[in-house]
Amino acid sequence: MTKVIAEAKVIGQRVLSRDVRQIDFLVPSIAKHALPGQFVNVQTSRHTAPLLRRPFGVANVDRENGVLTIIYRILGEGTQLLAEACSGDRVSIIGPLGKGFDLKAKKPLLVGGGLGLAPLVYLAQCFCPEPVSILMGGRTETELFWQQLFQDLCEAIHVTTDDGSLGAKGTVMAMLPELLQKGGYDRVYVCGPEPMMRAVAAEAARNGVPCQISLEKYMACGIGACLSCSCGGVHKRLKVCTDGPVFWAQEVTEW
Amino acid sequence: MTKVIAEAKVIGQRVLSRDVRQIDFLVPSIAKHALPGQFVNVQTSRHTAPLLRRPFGVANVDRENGVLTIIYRILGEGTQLLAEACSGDRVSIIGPLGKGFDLKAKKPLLVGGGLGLAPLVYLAQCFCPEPVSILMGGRTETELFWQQLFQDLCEAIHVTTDDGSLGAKGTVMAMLPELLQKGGYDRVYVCGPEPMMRAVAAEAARNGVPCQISLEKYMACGIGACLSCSCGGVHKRLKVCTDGPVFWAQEVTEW
Amino acid sequence: MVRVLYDGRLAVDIAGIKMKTPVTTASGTFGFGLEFQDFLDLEQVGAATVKGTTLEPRSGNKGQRAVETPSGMLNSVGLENPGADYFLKCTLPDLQKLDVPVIVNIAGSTAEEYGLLAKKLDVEGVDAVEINISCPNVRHGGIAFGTCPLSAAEVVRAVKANTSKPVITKLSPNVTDIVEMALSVEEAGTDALSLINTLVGMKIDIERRSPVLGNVIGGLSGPAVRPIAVRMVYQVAQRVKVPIIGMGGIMNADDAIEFFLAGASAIAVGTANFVDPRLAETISGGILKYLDRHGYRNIQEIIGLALPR
Amino acid sequence: MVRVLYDGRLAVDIAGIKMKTPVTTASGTFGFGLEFQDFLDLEQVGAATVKGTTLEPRSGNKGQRAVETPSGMLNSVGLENPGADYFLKCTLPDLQKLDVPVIVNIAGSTAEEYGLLAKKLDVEGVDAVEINISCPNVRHGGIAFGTCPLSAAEVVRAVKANTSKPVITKLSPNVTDIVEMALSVEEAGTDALSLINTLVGMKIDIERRSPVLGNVIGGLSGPAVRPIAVRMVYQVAQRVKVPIIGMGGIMNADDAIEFFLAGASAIAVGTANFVDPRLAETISGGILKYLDRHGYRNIQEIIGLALPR
Ligand SMILES: Cc1cc2nc3c(=O)[nH]c(=O)nc-3n(C[C@H](O)[C@H](O)[C@H](O)COP(=O)(O)OP(=O)(O)OC[C@H]3O[C@@H](n4cnc5c(N)ncnc54)[C@H](O)[C@@H]3O)c2cc1C
Ligand SMILES: Cc1cc2nc3c(=O)[nH]c(=O)nc-3n(C[C@H](O)[C@H](O)[C@H](O)COP(=O)(O)OP(=O)(O)OC[C@H]3O[C@@H](n4cnc5c(N)ncnc54)[C@H](O)[C@@H]3O)c2cc1C
Ligand SMILES: Cc1cc2nc3c(=O)[nH]c(=O)nc-3n(C[C@H](O)[C@H](O)[C@H](O)COP(=O)(O)O)c2cc1C
Ligand SMILES: Cc1cc2nc3c(=O)[nH]c(=O)nc-3n(C[C@H](O)[C@H](O)[C@H](O)COP(=O)(O)O)c2cc1C
Ligand code: FES
Ligand code: FES
Repeated sequence: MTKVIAEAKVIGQRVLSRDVRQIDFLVPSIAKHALPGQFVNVQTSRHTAPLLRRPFGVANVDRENGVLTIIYRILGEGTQLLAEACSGDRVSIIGPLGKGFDLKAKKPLLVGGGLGLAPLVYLAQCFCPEPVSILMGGRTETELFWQQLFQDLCEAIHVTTDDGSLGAKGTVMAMLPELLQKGGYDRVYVCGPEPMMRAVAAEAARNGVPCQISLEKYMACGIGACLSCSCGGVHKRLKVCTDGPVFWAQEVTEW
Repeated sequence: MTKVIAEAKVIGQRVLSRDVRQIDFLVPSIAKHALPGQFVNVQTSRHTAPLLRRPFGVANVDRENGVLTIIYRILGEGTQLLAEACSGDRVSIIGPLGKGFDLKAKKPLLVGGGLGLAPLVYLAQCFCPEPVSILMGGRTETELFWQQLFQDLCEAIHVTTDDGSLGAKGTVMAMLPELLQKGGYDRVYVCGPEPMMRAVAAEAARNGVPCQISLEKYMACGIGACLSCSCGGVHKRLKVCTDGPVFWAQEVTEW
Repeated sequence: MVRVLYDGRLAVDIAGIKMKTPVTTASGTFGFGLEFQDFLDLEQVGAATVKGTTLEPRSGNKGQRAVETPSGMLNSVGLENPGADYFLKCTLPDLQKLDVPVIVNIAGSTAEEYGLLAKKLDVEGVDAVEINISCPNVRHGGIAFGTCPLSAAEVVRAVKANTSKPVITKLSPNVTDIVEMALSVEEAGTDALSLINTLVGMKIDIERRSPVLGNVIGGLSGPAVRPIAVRMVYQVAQRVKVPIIGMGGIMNADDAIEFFLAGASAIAVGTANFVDPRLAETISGGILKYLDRHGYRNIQEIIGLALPR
Repeated sequence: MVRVLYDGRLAVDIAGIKMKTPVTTASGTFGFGLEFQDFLDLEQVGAATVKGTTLEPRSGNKGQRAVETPSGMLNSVGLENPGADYFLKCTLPDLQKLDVPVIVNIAGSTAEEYGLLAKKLDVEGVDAVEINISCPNVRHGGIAFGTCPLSAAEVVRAVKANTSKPVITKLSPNVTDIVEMALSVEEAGTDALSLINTLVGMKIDIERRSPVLGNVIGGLSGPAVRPIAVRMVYQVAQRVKVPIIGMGGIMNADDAIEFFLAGASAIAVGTANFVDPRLAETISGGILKYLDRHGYRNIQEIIGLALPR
């Protein structure tokens, strides 16, 4: 799958919550190849500050129309600039990057939290019409929009919030053991904060269910050249940007 | 005259030629005090690159409506960003800065070239309805728009171009001696490239006509704090940003 | 403009200089302070460090003196200033009317000259002197005092011997070992350190095929150098006992806090004054908000927090 | 993608390394070159300088290894690499298939180690070695070789004695006197110089109140440092006879030209590879345009044009 650098055209920007946005790019050369779990590296400024590209998981793809979607939280300068992009603006994007999720599950359970849910949207989409379940963890009910995004893609949506304002109270771990015991899942895919991924991977292992995790490391190049993102693997050092970001949980020895 | 820092609102942007633009800011706190020859210091980016503000002469002011106009050439990053500003955008401006032109002329001759013509628009405006003449030098006829800008403000417009494509052929010096001898002017105001200002000031001196020049030096602060812009004066070192940019020609000994 | 009520939470004492807030101004970027009065209340600044003063008036360098670079700028003003006598006669009286400590940045080309200057400035109204040692040492073939621990110490001793005021030594970052420099001037008796001064850089105009600055080389400042400045403060703070005034690319309260965490007891705003002339005043409010958000009672509690324990 | 026909106008010979264009890549920012093949034609690059190689495999530093700073970035990869044997067995064969000179950047912790490494790499397919002397010298308490003229020279001699290839020495900018360093390694026999390596910097996370990088300090690169790099090339070019490969913040052809005018005979693209992975190829076209616009016949004609005559 060749990586390309392309001038994408912004064709739409949606406000999903106070600080979360969805942006749609017209960029057929990347959209036609991008797989769930892969990411793109986006240039947010033509000036020297911000300097580096910003990586974002592919949140959806419309191959036919050449559209690639990302969902992002406004955190700092780069994402702020992205939020100011208007329809018609050109943005330089490199992609598709990295290795995506294994798609050979029969009954997958998706687990995610925060912006880790973004790549799971595309993953869920790819499993359709297979029955997909998702378990979402959040801090409060404010990020309801995720439910809407997964609504038509999943047969079951389980929600936990730290304060119990929506779904079960607690982290995803409040529901996961029961789901894994009773659900008959043959794969767990988790993307979210590191502690969540560790806990989920451990629980999946206890239940003998193969688990894939999607790591997030600070990246300078995104194409395997700088070694900013490396982590320890069973057989060798791994680069999150090219060997991942998706790994089998047991592949990675040191995050 | 207090200097202020204000969030100006862009209310219009006009394309005057391929690389020259006019931008109108709604910024009453500065517009109400700005005098011809003064300048403003404009922040072109909220990021660290470009870092410094960019200085521009006040090209016009509509006091009543609080509008301040600048005319600028797109040269580098800062002016490129300015050219991308849309109506409604907010831009931080410091002004009015520096000392403007002496306005006590009865029969003034304005001489300018390139973007040096920008502050002369406002100067001509302030003399109205006194009869003002202008002598404009240019490289080719491409910058015709200046004539339109001065049309209603001047009783006589003299033009020279290097290639003779418009008006007399040559620099402004091709016409200036005759104008000064026959025109009965009691003041010359010149703003343009340094060689032009030197030649004009010398010719004015020969004819015994007091002459004001408007210097352009690289400025870091614009408010007299950094000494980036200093030049030699008869009695003491001068700062172009606070003692100028307008000086009597004989005040400055070393540009 | 928001006036901050400091209520003592930001107060610091830098070697006897009592500041309401640890936010000061960097020499050469704040004129004599008075230039900023349209934009801020000078009394809300911790101290006004005025521009580099020499014994005799200097007209500075010829040609272009400043140019922007990526997230920074180069300057080669060349210490233009009206001389110490003029400063004492014409500027100091105006500054004295204000309730703000005045720090005078001094420069010379021999240790004796620094000493004479210090003596001349040992007057009421001057609250401290800051030694700019990044000047060429004429005695030693133009090598800057600031890059040799021994000659730097010599300057410090000459100044200490000639003043009753607190002495701050401002270190040049253009050295292999900043800690060695700091230890040397501490040993020589400096009461505080300022770091960093500018890094030597240059820019070439590719159309004219020659250096942009009349002086060829200039001093690099601004956010571009901040990582270097923070590193130097962090290294020096672990080794010296005297307080550090940190500077280099501070553009906002967050940047300032980085320096406090690295071990600075006060900070100075430099190049950023050109971008936002109110900053030296408004940044204090941002620091207070940070203290509040993290539950710190005062600025002292965060100084050096990022240092190894 | 625009393919540039070089027709010899950009050709340079750097100490025997024949390059079609003076545009090379900076070690550590270009992987082994092969990573960039989706974006550019490696044969259109002057030379591929591959990442820092050590005798034994190294796993590098723990924790966060990179972070952006104003117009720059800090990295503390810590020389992660699979070791020289792996390089020779698995990577070099692929590189050899291409018509591009390969420069191997080497690092060690004793002069002998550099020598052993140079000997091991003295094989067909390796066109030159570039000595990274910015590594801690374990013998001398961790002081970097790169900041001491004598130990740097010792490393150069050890390498020269063990290889038949041209030797490039890459200087660290973290020194008081870059000219002294350059003269010392020239004297020791280096065939060319690369400058500059990264400046030591750090960043503190003010929310976590600790250094961002796992290694605390890191190397600053990118456009922020360009003024320092240009200055160093300009100073060194006036004093040495060996050719200089200039680097530090080059983002486009104009930046590259600044280095040629300052006296560099070739340049390297570093951090900019991350922003535009095609740059190391496309920048040559921009240089040709400049030559045309100013009527120069070839790149040689502009080397050092901004130096004092
Ligand atoms: C493979 C991958 C996929 C990602 N997918 C998404 C996604 O789908 N949606 C989303 O909102 N975010 C995603 N992120 C995180 C996203 O890259 C950062 O939020 C973004 O770069 C912040 O940029 P900024 O300029 O706004 O913030 P900054 O001010 O630069 O930094 C804010 C925070 O973001 C982190 N960050 C900044 N730059 C990078 C970088 N280049 N690599 C990694 N972390 C960085 C910083 O460490 C810091 O904590 C992903 C990161 C990686 C590595
Ligand atoms: C008092 C004064 C009034 C001016 N009035 C006008 C005007 O009315 N219209 C107009 O088009 N231009 C005017 N200029 C020039 C204008 O400031 C520059 O064209 C502008 O700053 C270029 O910015 P940039 O980022 O586009 O270009 P850059 O890439 O920064 O530089 C392009 C060129 O502009 C010069 N320049 C850049 N920054 C400054 C600065 N801060 N001060 C002085 N020169 C600079 C540089 O030396 C360079 O040659 C004036 C300059 C001064 C000092
Ligand atoms: C225009 C200018 C003039 C300066 N003049 C002096 C000076 O006279 N004496 C001095 O010690 N430092 C001088 N400096 C250095 C600053 O005080 C400060 O140390 C440096 O700029 C780093 O801080 P900054 O990045 O916030 O600007 C000057 C800096 C600038 C930009
Ligand atoms: C991520 C990264 C890794 C680097 N690794 C090495 C290295 O292994 N050996 C070396 O000599 N220089 C290394 N460098 C320094 C670069 O080769 C170059 O000298 C420096 O980055 C300045 O150029 P730039 O500003 O264009 O990046 C590295 C730089 C970066 C950014
Ligand atoms: S981000 Fe550069 S190797 Fe992964
Ligand atoms: S621009 Fe700073 S003093 Fe004039």
